[in-house]
Amino acid sequence: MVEINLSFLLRLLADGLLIGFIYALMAMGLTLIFSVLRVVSFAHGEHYMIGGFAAYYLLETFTGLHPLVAILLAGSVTFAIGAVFERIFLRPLAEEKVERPGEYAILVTFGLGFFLQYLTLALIGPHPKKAARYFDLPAFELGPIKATAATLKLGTIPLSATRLTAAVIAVVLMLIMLYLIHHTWLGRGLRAVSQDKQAAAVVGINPLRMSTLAFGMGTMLAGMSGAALVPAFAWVPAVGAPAAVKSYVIIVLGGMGSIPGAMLGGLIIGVVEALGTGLLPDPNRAFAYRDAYGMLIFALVLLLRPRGLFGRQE
Amino acid sequence: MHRKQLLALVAMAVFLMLLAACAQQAGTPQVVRETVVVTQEIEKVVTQVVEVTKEVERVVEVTPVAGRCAPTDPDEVDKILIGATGPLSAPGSVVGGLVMQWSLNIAVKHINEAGGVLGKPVDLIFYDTEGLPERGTAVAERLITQDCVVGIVGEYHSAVGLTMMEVAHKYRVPVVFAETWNDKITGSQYDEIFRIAPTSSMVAEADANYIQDLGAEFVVIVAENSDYGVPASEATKERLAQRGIDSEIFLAEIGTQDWSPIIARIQALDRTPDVVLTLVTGEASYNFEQQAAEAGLMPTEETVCIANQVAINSEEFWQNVPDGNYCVFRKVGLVPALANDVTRKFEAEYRQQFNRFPESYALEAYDSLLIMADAINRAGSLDPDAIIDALEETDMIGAQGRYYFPYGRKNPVPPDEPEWMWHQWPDPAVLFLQYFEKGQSADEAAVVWPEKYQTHGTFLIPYGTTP
Amino acid sequence: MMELEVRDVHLHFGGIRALNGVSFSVRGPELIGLIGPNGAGKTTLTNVISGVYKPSQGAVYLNGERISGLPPYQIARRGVGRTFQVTRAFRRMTVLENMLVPAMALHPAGRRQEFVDRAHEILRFLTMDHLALEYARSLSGGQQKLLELGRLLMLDPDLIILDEPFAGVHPKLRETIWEFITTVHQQGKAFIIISHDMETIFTLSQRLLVLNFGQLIADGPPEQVKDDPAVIEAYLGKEE
Amino acid sequence: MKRVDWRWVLTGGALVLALSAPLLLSGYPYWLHVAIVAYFYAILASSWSLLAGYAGQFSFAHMAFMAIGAYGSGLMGKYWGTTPLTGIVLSTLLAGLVGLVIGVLCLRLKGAYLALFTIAFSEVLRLTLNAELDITGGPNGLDLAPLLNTTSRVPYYYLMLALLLASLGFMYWLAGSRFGLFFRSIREDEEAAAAMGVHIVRYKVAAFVITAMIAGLAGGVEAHYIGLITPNILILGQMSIVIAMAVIGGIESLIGAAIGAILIQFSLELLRELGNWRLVAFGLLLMLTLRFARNGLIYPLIERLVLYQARRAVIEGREQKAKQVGEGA
Repeated sequence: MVEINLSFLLRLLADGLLIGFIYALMAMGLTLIFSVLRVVSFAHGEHYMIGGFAAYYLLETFTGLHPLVAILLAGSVTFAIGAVFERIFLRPLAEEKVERPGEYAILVTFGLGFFLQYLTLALIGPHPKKAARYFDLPAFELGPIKATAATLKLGTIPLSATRLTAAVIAVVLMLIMLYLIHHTWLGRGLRAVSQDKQAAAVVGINPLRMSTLAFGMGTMLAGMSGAALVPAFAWVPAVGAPAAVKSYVIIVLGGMGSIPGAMLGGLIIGVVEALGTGLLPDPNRAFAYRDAYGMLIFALVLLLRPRGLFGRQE
Repeated sequence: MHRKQLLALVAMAVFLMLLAACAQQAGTPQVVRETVVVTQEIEKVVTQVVEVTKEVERVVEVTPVAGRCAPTDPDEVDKILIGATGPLSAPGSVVGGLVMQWSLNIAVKHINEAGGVLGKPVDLIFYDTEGLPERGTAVAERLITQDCVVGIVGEYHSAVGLTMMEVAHKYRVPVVFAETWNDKITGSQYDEIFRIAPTSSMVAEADANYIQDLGAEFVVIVAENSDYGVPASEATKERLAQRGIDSEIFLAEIGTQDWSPIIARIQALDRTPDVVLTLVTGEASYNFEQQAAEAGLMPTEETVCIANQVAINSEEFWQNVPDGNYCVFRKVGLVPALANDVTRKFEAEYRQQFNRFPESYALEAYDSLLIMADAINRAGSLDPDAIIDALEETDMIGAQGRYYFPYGRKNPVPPDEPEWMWHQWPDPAVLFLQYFEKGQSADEAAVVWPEKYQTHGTFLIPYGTTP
Repeated sequence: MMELEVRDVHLHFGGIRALNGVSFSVRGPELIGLIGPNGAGKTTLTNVISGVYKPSQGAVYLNGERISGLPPYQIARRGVGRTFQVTRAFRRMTVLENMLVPAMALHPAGRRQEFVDRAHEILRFLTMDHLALEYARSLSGGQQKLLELGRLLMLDPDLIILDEPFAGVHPKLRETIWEFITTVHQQGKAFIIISHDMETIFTLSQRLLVLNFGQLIADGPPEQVKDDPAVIEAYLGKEE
Repeated sequence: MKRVDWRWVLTGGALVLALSAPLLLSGYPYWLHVAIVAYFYAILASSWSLLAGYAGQFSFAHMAFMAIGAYGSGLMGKYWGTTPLTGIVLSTLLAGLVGLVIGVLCLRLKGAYLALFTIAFSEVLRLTLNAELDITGGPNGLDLAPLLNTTSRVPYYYLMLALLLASLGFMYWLAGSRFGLFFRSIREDEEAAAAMGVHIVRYKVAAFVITAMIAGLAGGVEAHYIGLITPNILILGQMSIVIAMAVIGGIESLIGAAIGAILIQFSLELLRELGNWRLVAFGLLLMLTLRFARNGLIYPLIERLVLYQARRAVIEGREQKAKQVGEGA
């Protein structure tokens, strides 16, 4: 039987936070897309998946390529995919030429996800791939803190190097995004369009270009989180689906279109899952229901406070 | 939240509780009994309608006459059609299906190079079963009644095999199952059903024996909640108990990525497991093993890592589980030492084509077709009974060794043997191999069980040592 | 005879006081104009009467029955019909279907054929009978406005609230709408018409309500309201 | 001159074909099976198009209702020893009840929110069916007794066909009745519909309950026909296939969705050899249809052949037909 003591709780907490940062990065892309296009992309998981594979194959083909470069390149790949898709399939939305835009967007992005997943499966097959660890930790021992190449051990709490890396990358990218959005012309443009298209157009911002950019950046973030995680998880074409579902939960929890919301939501979901899985008495059920914990929170949020923690009143 | 919504939620909860309660004390509630009365009337009508349609069918003869369309006389055909199935798309295990398809194609190549069957080329029709039982029914139906195959081989998922077997039984078409472990499959004792894969019981037995030989006292079994993981974990737990070894099962959703919470749980148990047994397939197993290694759960001095059998793909394994050195893994099939010409021929071809180490189910798939072809040859006819007789008398060397089916129609399963021994190859070799050098290939790995095949004279190369 | 009474209605969104103690009553087939500068709360008041918003304080009574707090469809069935600032025809339904909705909602037991005939009658009156089977989205903006009016008639309300019926319509159509209002009014229906178009509203309506900052600052016949200092102030600002 | 009325020619032809299929496919029980499954999907697709296309509720929980019908009947049979028919009847009601709850919970959710909520619902259901092994049989699936005591497919074929026609008939009647009218008015503009006296809540929920019951019924029958049901039927991929069928057929046309489903089911079967490539093509087709043919690929044909003609007839002033179009279209 599991005896619940502080170190165990701390460990669950640490695990939750670590994975939470990674969730948050993905959700951030989704929420960015929503804030500008008012669209939930149901292909988000597939961009994440493709980002991972892109990074993997880049590192395979160009040995000695720096991981961070690979991540950036992977990001630009998914950016391209996203931008092109937006241009072809979501443009009528931005131009407000579609009846019931919400539903159209759901279905068409859904179709994209379906298409991309099976395309990857058909092209590269089902065998799991995984990139080598990006950065080895320097081995050292400092009282309770121990580090090997793979793991950083804080007392009884082991933290995986690959995840630490991914989490750090996630935090950095999120900070960059926040800077972009709050301190550059691009960010101003995006925010303007997300608040009021017409007004933005009047002050000389091209809403169409902004939509393309926003969608591209959203998919880019998904791709980059995939690229950041490909050393942490065995990568297969179906890898995206669960991750995507997580980010839906997160953006609803944090409030659709709210970037701080996405970050906080990610952390909350990460922790809730860890605690739920860690603390539910029956070990079998505890783990089998893992994805359900997020779902339940999600359902409750939708019912009790549809605009989430930070969402603005629609 | 609206009052309506609250009410709805409450209503729902109450209803579910009622349902649960009724389910518990399997008594029939009033409402059901009433409906029964009504529906019984309707049912009478329905059955009559069915009778009528049957009558109509008899008149117009729409019912397929015995459905099975394969001719019995080999001279009527210019090639021998054999059906095969396996999962090629989700929710099935695509890896498994793909590998089996590859191996079966190699088998076809080899058979035809050797002059085919009854002097005619063999042609294989492979269908995707998606790991869905209902697809199993449909696909078997299609193979038998449309494509007119004389026999069926392969399949990976037990849940699918269980439905296919009924169809094959209905149309009397022989099947040699390659990688379906569920006891019930040969346990059905159908004339048509043969199996060369080990049954879950056999594998569980082997696992338990090895773990006993390791002298373990407490075992943690990590399993996926699938048609493979659940029965396997329970069978193993039971057998461990018989040997006085405690064990705890942790079930996880199939395809799980992040295992950290469950690993935390295992490490928070009041005793450290001597062995962690991984009954998780595909990429999920790699995720678990690597994350367990990073968390210092296994492999360690205290805890033996028994990885899933997919670890035999050394390249893939080291890529996905870089810190998995000293992990033991099960191999169903031959020790390199016992490899025969057939094995070498197949392995050579397989590696050269796909540059992977052939998994157990690769060899099984390959052999399943060889066995079917051999039986048809000996039967000298395509008549199902003749083929089934021939199969029962099988005695041939395949990639996994000598095949034979001790119990069947002529020689029924004795009471002291489990009924799944019917048409079951009794000695698929279940071995345990261990990596002891990072990046080493599966054939360099040490054989640690059973004792007679040990390459390093030990049940376990201790963590961190080199033999 | 229809009697609507708005009794001391307040409506607050968070801190904003959209309506601040509005009271007035409509007795019988009056033709009332509701005016006031932007953001005075005209549309909000409409929404309170038609049940979209529930007043934070005060109440609305229809023929003595308290209707504030009832869901919109209940209020509509009790005989209060309204249009919206922007035309909201059911775009992907035919004109005929648009007309049938209120009728069938109102009389669950009624015979479809009667409604169809009635709809055609009304459409003829609106001179758009030939469009009966076109999809609403294929109509011009003006025609959609007319369709909304027609839909209202199918609901057969005692009180009709029109939100900016003359906003951005060309003179020809404006006449049609004008004629519509007067004719329907003569048939004994009460109107509350929101409009920015002073000239029209002063000539059209028999009684004017003037809202400013959520308060009713004037209520009376146009000529009297015209030179009410409060009103002038509201529109032209205070002169020192 | 009297022009041929294609409507009757078409429906007549289709009916004759459907009814004689067992004869044409005699000796091809496999294709008969495919046809049965195709009808099953046709029921799902068309009922989903009633919910999504007519009432504008983009629910992803349709397969969940189907599964409730199937599992409900299976479990009742397992624990209460009910006969399949009893089970199906009861579990159809159960599906309706759950539909009621979901409908009420979804009252205030629109667009993406509704989609996400319903996805969450069916995912949780799938996880539960998987996890509660000892009750549901978990991933091994649940065995169900056969509905009819016959080894032949023919009776099942006619049963499923009857079910399809019945539900189509019922849904068309519904679409022509005040229900259909209000469904669409709600889809178009809830607020305006309310202002026209439409009881939004009632009709929204009604849409959920009715379609849930149809899905549940189909699920029950299908499960008893196959004889086994697994939680895998609930994976998002399965739902997306139903949606794609409806979209490609014509999301706002019941018959369009049904025909789309049948055609797609058959083509997916014929192209099975292509493995995953057929799904790639399928996904692409879905996207292109959405982008360039919002009314789907099948419905426009029907419209050209049938409705257009009817419209002309009406414009020539045949009041009678006016109603059929007013209802049917």
